[in-house]
Amino acid sequence: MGKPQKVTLKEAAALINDGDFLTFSGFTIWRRPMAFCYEMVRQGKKNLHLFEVNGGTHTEVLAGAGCIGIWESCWVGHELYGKLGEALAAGQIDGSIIVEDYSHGQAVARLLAGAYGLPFIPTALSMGTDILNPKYDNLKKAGLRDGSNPKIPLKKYDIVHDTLYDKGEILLIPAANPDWAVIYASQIGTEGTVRVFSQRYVDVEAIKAADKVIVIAEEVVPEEYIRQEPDRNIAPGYAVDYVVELPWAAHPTGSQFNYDVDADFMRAFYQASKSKDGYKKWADEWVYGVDSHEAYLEKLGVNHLQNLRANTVMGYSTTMKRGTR
Amino acid sequence: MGKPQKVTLKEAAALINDGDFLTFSGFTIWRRPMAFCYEMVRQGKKNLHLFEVNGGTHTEVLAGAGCIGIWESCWVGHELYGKLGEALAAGQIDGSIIVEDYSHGQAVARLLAGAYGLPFIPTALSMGTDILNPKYDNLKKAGLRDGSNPKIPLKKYDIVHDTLYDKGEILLIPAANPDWAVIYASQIGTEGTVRVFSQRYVDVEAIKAADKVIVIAEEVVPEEYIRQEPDRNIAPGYAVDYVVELPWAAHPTGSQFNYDVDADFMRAFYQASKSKDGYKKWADEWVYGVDSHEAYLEKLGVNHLQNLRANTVMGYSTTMKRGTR
Amino acid sequence: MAKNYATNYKPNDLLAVASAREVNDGDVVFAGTGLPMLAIMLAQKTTAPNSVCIYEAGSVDGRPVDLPASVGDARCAWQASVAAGLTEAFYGQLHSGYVDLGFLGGAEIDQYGNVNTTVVGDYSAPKKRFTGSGGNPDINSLARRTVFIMVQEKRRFKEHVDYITSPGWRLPKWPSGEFVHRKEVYGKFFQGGPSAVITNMGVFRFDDDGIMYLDTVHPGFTAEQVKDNCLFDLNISRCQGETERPTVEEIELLYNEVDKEGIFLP
Amino acid sequence: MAKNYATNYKPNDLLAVASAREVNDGDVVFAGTGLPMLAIMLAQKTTAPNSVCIYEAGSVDGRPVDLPASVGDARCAWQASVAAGLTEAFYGQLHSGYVDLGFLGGAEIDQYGNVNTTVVGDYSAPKKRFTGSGGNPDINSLARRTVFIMVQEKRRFKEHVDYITSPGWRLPKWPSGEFVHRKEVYGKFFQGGPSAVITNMGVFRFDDDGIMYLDTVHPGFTAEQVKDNCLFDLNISRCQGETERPTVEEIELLYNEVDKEGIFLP
Repeated sequence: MGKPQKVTLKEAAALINDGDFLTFSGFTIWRRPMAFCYEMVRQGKKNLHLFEVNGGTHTEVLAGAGCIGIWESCWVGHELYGKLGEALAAGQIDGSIIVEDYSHGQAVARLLAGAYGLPFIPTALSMGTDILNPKYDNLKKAGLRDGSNPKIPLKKYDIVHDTLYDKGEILLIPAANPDWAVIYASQIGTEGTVRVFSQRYVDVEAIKAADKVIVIAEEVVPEEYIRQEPDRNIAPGYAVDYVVELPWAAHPTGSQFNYDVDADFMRAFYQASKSKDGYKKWADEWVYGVDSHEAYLEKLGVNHLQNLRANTVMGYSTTMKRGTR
Repeated sequence: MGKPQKVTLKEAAALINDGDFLTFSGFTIWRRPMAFCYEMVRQGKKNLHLFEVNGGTHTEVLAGAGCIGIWESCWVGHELYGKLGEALAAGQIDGSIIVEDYSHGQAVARLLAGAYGLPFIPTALSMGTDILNPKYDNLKKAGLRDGSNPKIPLKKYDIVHDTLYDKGEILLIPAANPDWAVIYASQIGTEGTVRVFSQRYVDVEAIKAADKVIVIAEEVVPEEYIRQEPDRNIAPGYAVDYVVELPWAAHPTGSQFNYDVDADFMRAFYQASKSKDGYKKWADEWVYGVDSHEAYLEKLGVNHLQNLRANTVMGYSTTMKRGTR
Repeated sequence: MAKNYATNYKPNDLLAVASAREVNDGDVVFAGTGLPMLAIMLAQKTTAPNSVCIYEAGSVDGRPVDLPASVGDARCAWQASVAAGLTEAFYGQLHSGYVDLGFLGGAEIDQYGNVNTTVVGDYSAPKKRFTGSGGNPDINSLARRTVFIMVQEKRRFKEHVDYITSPGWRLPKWPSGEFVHRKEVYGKFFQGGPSAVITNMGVFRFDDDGIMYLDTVHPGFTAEQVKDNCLFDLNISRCQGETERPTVEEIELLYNEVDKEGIFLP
Repeated sequence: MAKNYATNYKPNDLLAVASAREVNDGDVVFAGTGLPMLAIMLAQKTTAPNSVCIYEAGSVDGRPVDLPASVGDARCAWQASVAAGLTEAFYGQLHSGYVDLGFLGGAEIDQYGNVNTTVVGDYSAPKKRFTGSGGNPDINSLARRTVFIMVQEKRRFKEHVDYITSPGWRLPKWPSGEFVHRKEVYGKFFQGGPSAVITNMGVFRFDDDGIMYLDTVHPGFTAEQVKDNCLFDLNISRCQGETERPTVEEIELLYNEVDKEGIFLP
């Protein structure tokens, strides 16, 4: 154990091998490590196995580029700014992506069990649904539940009878322990203590569950500062392996108290994601067409970004126009 | 659900019936609802069933007065200021208290499962110890694992084979869901949002696990204030049933950022707790001999309490003499 | 005082208002993005001032002054009682038993209240993929009551949904897949289930056998029209008449306070 | 530079110093109140500046400027990286697999490193009750190495402890109670186990069969004297000689920085 190593975005993305098992920070369209996902696309990663408590815009960027082999999750979309996960859906339909569906609460159980070093966690959430239909166990159908991949559980879930209080049947949900957690965070101390603002989502659990952790931080701050309120931090430095300091790294997703979701950018991406051609054109402009995060920001422009900047008291943009009024 | 009801200390303690199942906030000699325990002693509660992730000075006050029937926990003592839980030990030895031993981590699992509405949580902690020796299951020996008391699990624990990852045997630890959680907290909002400072111990879990919650708060603060940093709060108002506002209510235990542990008072209590006569004499002076919390504080005196007052930056007393130098 | 009913309102306005009326004062409500959010926020400003809202990203009893665009939004946590994460929302609140009411949406529903938000067609060779379950089935598992807010279209109200994403009143019990009553699946974890479905045409409830029936029909529609917009044989015999219209005050609150920027109600 | 060894020190000073030397730089250490706390804090000021300490009340990598009197003390959380609770300490850190080294105490120990902190005599009719397990067996379950700091008395070093509170190298496997190697009890959860016992007379380690032997003897004692202070037949054949003495610098750090108020070292 020790302090995390400072690396560049390109170096960080280069750590990921084709076929690696990943999870990400954030929630749908909030605090996603977008810059890192763009870089993985540029580096041409293939056959990634994702476990996501929920998916979002970053998932779609990876799916459109053909980076994803297996996606275990419960949801993908862009919230108000794009109803569906079109690229992921296309991958499921054409068979290029193996989708394993859980419910949101079951997916939380998977990561929580992984975080706590437990092989499973019980839950009564989403019993009696087709999520549990044995015919729909896609990893099993693909022959991947034979124990040869230690990251894929032998069963999608188990059902046991409660012997402690005789409460009847309950599910056991297997842990998820990805090779990598790629976390976008607002602040990291000089010795690696991590802080996010407002809701914590499942970032705490993702960091603990993964074998290795990369933090893409909006800013690096003095360690003494971040330790003055230790109840607000989500992980110590020894839980982090690599750090990239990169402002606006979550764009177009939002980051509480940093910047808001870029609705227009996201809507445009969603439209593009509806076809392979659309995606390619979009990626040629915004991913392949910019060779660094700095070039991407320059292309977005100062005034565009300033409009997204969070009000420091409210935690979100109070200047951008959101609706029709 | 709704906002908690404001009551007096006497009214709050009167809610507890003989035989009720209780748990408390705090950790060994920190943030214990001492004033409430004194009042339970004055009201002559009997046969209380306690689940405690760990015990402390409050446990000993109750044990010495003969209030405890069953104690499920892992540890009791006064840390540096009194090595053992003498009154509890005497009760176990003379058979007046049924003691059920768990490990600390197993006790956490019990409360965590209770908090999450799960019948059990798995753990690999403390396997292969005599805590699991079937001969030493004291509730079973007392015939109390027959299902007639829904608060007592049918088994002390279970052992299952992990079918999800084939990791071998693991324990299942039953939930604990006490009738009451009695929580000492530093702050409560006018609508019941609860805050503690520094370590949270298992206070979050205790509030969720219990059917009813009484909060003894050092101070009531404006709800708008406590909601300005919601990531620092441990429970919403609808999770709290009754509130007592009572400064110094944790004395002689400490409360971070309020006051430190009263070491001299605790040492004197520990000495007294070594015999029934000693306890009686002590209780005659400090419990039965004062008819209110205010009288108890007056008896302690201003300068004695001022010396315990926490430095507002450090969170503990920087004026009291602690060692020999 | 007689209520001052609005004469001019849009279908979504009535949906939001009718949904808000499902909230009892003091309810702990677990809501999703969009109309569910409008419904709970309107209820808090009208008949249920002591109700509180949990969002699955981890905010508990937030008091947004600006309408959140999603449940992960910073706006959800403004003046919240607790801001934590998903483990808190799903296990510390929902599985713990605090939630009285869940507000949910769906793409397809069947007569037992089973909802599909996953695929169209055979799951193993789908024609179309939706977003997936999200927290819908979880909230619907352990909230004491759930209300679904949906668009009424014939193809969405089916005898059997293509995929049971969210559990209604009659369900497959795995591993056998035998259809049984929800109580048999949830055993001692049973807390309740779907209590209402609110569409742009009417309000539906469930009888003791867990079968959907029409409770009230929205102004401008007939019970028969609603029945014609279901693929299953909808019971309209218990229809009590017309759904109560939105009041002028409710519409004003919706447009001037709840969604003052015109995000969900343009 | 030659080390400047102290000529005047107390038994507890050597205990603290010898224990501190068990910490590898970068170790994540889970420690209890008292000597374990002194040991990790001294190590951080000497040979293991990058080691960090977790206390079971929920502080992670605290940097106390005043010595905590217990692990629940506000002093533990000063300049901590994370301040949370017991679920974080036991599950988020320990069970999660972060902990390299546990520092523990005990009332009785046997030749396999099984430790008793619960009762004297038959558990069902005890002569004396100790504090109970606390986190001792948990830390000892899943830390990669554990070091016990104990008082050497003949009655405390037993062939079999009266009650196995904390798991050593040979253990009962329940429900049968058959004694097996620790690896068989912990299966794939096995991470390690007791690596040293440090008393006021010597430093003990465990051989491949999980049996305790004397590694070094403290200055002023002989291996035979240590053996005479055990009820079991202690293997002294592997004794490497004398335990390294405390240096003047270490003693000064202990008295002037770690425990400057004289709480554990009066």
